[in-house]
Amino acid sequence: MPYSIAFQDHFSNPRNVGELDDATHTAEETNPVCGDRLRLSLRLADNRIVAARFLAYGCPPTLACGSVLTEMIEGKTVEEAFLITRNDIINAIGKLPSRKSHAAALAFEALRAALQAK
Amino acid sequence: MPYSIAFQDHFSNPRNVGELDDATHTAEETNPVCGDRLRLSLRLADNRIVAARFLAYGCPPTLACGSVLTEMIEGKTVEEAFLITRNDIINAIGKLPSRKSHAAALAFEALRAALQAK
Amino acid sequence: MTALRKRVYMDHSATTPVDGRVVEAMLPFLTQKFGNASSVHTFGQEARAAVDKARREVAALIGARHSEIVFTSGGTEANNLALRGIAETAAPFGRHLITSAIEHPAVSEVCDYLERRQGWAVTRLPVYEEGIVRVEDLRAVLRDDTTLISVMLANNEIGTLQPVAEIGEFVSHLRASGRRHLWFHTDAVQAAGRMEVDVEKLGCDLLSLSAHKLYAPKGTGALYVRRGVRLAPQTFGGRQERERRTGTESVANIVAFGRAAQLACEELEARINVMKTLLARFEAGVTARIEDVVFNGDRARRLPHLSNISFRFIEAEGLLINLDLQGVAVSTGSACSSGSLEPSPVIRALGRNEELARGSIRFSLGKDTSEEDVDYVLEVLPRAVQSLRNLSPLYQKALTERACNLEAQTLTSI
Amino acid sequence: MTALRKRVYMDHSATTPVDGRVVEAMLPFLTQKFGNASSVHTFGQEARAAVDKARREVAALIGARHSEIVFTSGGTEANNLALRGIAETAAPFGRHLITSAIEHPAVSEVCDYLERRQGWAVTRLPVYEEGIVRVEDLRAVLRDDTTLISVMLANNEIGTLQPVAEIGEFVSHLRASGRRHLWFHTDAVQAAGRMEVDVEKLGCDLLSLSAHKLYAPKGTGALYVRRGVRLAPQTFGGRQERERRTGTESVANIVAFGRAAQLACEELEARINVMKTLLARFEAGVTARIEDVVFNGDRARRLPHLSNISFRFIEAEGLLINLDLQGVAVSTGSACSSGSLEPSPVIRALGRNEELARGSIRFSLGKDTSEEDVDYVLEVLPRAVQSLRNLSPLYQKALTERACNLEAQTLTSI
Ligand SMILES: Cc1ncc(COP(=O)(O)O)c(C=O)c1O
Ligand SMILES: Cc1ncc(COP(=O)(O)O)c(C=O)c1O
Ligand code: FES
Ligand code: FES
Repeated sequence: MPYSIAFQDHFSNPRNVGELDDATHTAEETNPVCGDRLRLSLRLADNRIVAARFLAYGCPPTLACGSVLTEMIEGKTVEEAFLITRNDIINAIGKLPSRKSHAAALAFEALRAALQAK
Repeated sequence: MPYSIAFQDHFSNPRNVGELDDATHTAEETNPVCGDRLRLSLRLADNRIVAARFLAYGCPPTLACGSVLTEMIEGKTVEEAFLITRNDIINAIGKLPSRKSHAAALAFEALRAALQAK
Repeated sequence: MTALRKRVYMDHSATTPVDGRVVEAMLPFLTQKFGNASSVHTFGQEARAAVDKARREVAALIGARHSEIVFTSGGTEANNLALRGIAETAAPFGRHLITSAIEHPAVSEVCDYLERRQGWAVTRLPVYEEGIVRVEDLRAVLRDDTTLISVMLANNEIGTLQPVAEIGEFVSHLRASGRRHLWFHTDAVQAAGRMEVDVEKLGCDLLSLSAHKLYAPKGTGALYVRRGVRLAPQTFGGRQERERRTGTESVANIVAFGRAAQLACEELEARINVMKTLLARFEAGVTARIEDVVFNGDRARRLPHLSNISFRFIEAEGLLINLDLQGVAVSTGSACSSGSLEPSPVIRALGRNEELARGSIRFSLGKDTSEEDVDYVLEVLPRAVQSLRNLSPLYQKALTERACNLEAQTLTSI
Repeated sequence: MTALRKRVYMDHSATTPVDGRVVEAMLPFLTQKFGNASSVHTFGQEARAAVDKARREVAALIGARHSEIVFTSGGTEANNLALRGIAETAAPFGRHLITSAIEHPAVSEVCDYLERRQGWAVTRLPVYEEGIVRVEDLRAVLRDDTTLISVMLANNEIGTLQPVAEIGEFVSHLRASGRRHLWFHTDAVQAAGRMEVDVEKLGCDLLSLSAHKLYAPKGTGALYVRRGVRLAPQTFGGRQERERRTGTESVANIVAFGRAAQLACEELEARINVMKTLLARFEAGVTARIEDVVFNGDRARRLPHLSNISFRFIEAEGLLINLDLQGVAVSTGSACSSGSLEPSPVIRALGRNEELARGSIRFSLGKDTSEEDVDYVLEVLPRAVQSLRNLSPLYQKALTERACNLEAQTLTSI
């Protein structure tokens, strides 16, 4: 198993799977090279992310990054969420093989897109 | 061990080693390619080989062929000795690796040379 | 999940465990009879005799003469040696070669190299939805300067059998009509030990084998080179293997390969029966329990042990990891191309779209796979697929669409 | 000769038995942890981790980084890969290579091939009576288009050490003065495990190793490739070994190689001491008991385990067979050139005449050779030599001549 314990945990028991019926912000990003997809739906209230859900299609890192991202952002303000970097996501998942680090980039882009979506 | 039992026997216990003090016919042949040598000394009496001795320098087949040859010819008439072929020598020693069959040729030539020597 | 988690190995096309009887055969050649087979003394001759015995055993597996077997460091080297060795001999007579679109990289990448660096023209035959080349295509693309044909006997990802005997027959006809400079190689690495392989019936000039697909250790293989075929050696420095392949013989591994070949011969029918029965059980179970699956490759003309299945809406590596966490070992594409981002070129060659190509998993059974193993996989696989689908935006979209269609249908049918 | 004949193996330069501890280390990777190191699942990752561990162990043996080790199918492939891989990279910058006159065929025959087929000019440095190249000769023959130097660390037939560190230093000087396209390879197959080998001290860019000279199985080796050196791969089809060498990794053998390297590191000093002491005993015994012997190769600058001795008036193969019949295994020249009719080119390169070249035997001790073994050989060897001399016309002639000389001397001295 090339992946960390944290990774395996998120992969085996993904958090916040699905879609929010009452989402205020949603976005679906696709990596044009490998075709991986991440769909994020958020409910914002008082400038704060009060709920987050994800759906993902692609390699294990993409799935795990989706899961960890929703955990990272729930409860954060929009400004705090904007401060999250690709590396924060990688660290939260406990390092990725370098050829898979673009999975964290996809999660990052999906978050930006969702936050900026109307 | 790539060699037959008969071969090993002749190689380990070579017969008729040495030189006859009272030889009537002697010859020493050298293979010009590999440099192996076979020296044969015979005592002929009444057209019959009554004693044969050999010395040899070279690969094991040359040594063994020398030994087996002296055994084959002792007691034979000159005419009988002339009938001996390379293959007879090889058979007596129990087959040789093909790249070494020229050792039997050396023994054969030494016999011819000795019989024709004066 | 208990502490002693069940482990089921369903990746026998990647490699196989070494058979206990094979280990037993090879052990003495590590510690007691450890001579170098090129040494003249008794230690060396013991090793030489063992290598020769193994050569006869491997030859017997494919109906060849022992002098036609060249031991190599594996299937990869056998393929490289075959193609590069013949290419060197053949080049003066023409530089066109024909191969299939679904060869193992150890063939296809040598072809690429010959094309890119050595001035060869390469024609890659299509395999259609069934994953099998057509002899009429081969006839059609044959050129005056075609000197080399390389088509595998059985594919490593989808298990389909290629019409090698028919190609061999075609090559014989060409020869009979005076064509002298044409050589035919087949990669039988996946086929050997899983179906009858007979070089006479196949009519090939060269054939590659790998020991580790036959319950012998990794790092040993063989190339069959038909008597009279001149192969240019690709390494130098030693008189081993009649100067066709140099280097101190891997005696213990070669002995193991021989013993494994012998067992494969003896037990072939029994092994095929076991694998066929279990594969049928497996495939029936998958069909019954999982929706939206596509079986890849011809349903009839294929190896008895391998199932390649595309699971819609999900990506194979996630499924592989999920199954692995539950003790089940399977693979995506060929082991050696794992790590690439590209979906399997073999599945793409069948005309499957990218989603199906990315969602394909190879299950490959072995001679010691049990019904219990299959049933365990049938228990965990549907759950694994479902949990990944629950995550998949593609699946959610499909569900929504289907619900709409259903509604629409219900509406129209009123 | 009793039924349980004593057997003494004195041919450790040809190959060594696998150490029991090495067998123990490798066995689990045949039957339980049998995965393909390229597989993503747990079976594969176990194998991958084991290969990586072995890579670190082999790297440690020679003071290299693990990423600089490329596993191969043996020393022969390592040499071929080094020379052909660099030749491909180097050719655009110049096609002159310098090597020694006493390289193993796996180097010398690749050089011959490059000369004959690839347009390279090859300079073979002489080794003089001591069997050692001189750095001043190398300096003298260096050309502007010299791009490759290959000089072995220790010779396999006579055990002499070559001035590799000095050559490495010279190469560094050239680099420091702006020469960029020059690569230096050394074949350390015989040296490793018998002397300290450190790529930094040697200053080489590439270095070859073979597992079976180190108490690991035959059929595995390694090439050290200094970081930054671009080697053109010589086989295709797989992503293994960072694409420098393809083919499914021979996991069990690689694990064995790693363990053997580790043991060689730990026990190096002790092994050297044992072998040196026993070799001295052996050589003293030979000198005391047998006349007309010539020791080949420099007496000081050599490996601790090897004695190459020419016995005048007799031919080595006969002696080898005679000894073998008494259970003693030795060799003439290198195992891989046995079977040729030519007397050893290495001994000829020392300037010895044909008789001495044909009469040379290599005795090579191992880490487990005992005093008893040496004494047994000292018991049977003099008899064996004498019985062959008794057969030899050259010896009889010499005896006669000596008798005459003695008589003549006696006459003159009256
Ligand atoms: C069809 C095919 N050819 C060649 C090979 C390569 O053989 P090896 O693993 O012995 O290098 C494989 C194994 O992966 C294979 O499946
Ligand atoms: C100096 C030297 N180089 C290379 C080799 C070849 O190594 P291998 O036997 O692993 O092919 C040998 C072994 O015979 C050797 O002694
Ligand atoms: S393969 Fe590209 S993010 Fe997964
Ligand atoms: S090597 Fe020529 S006869 Fe012995």
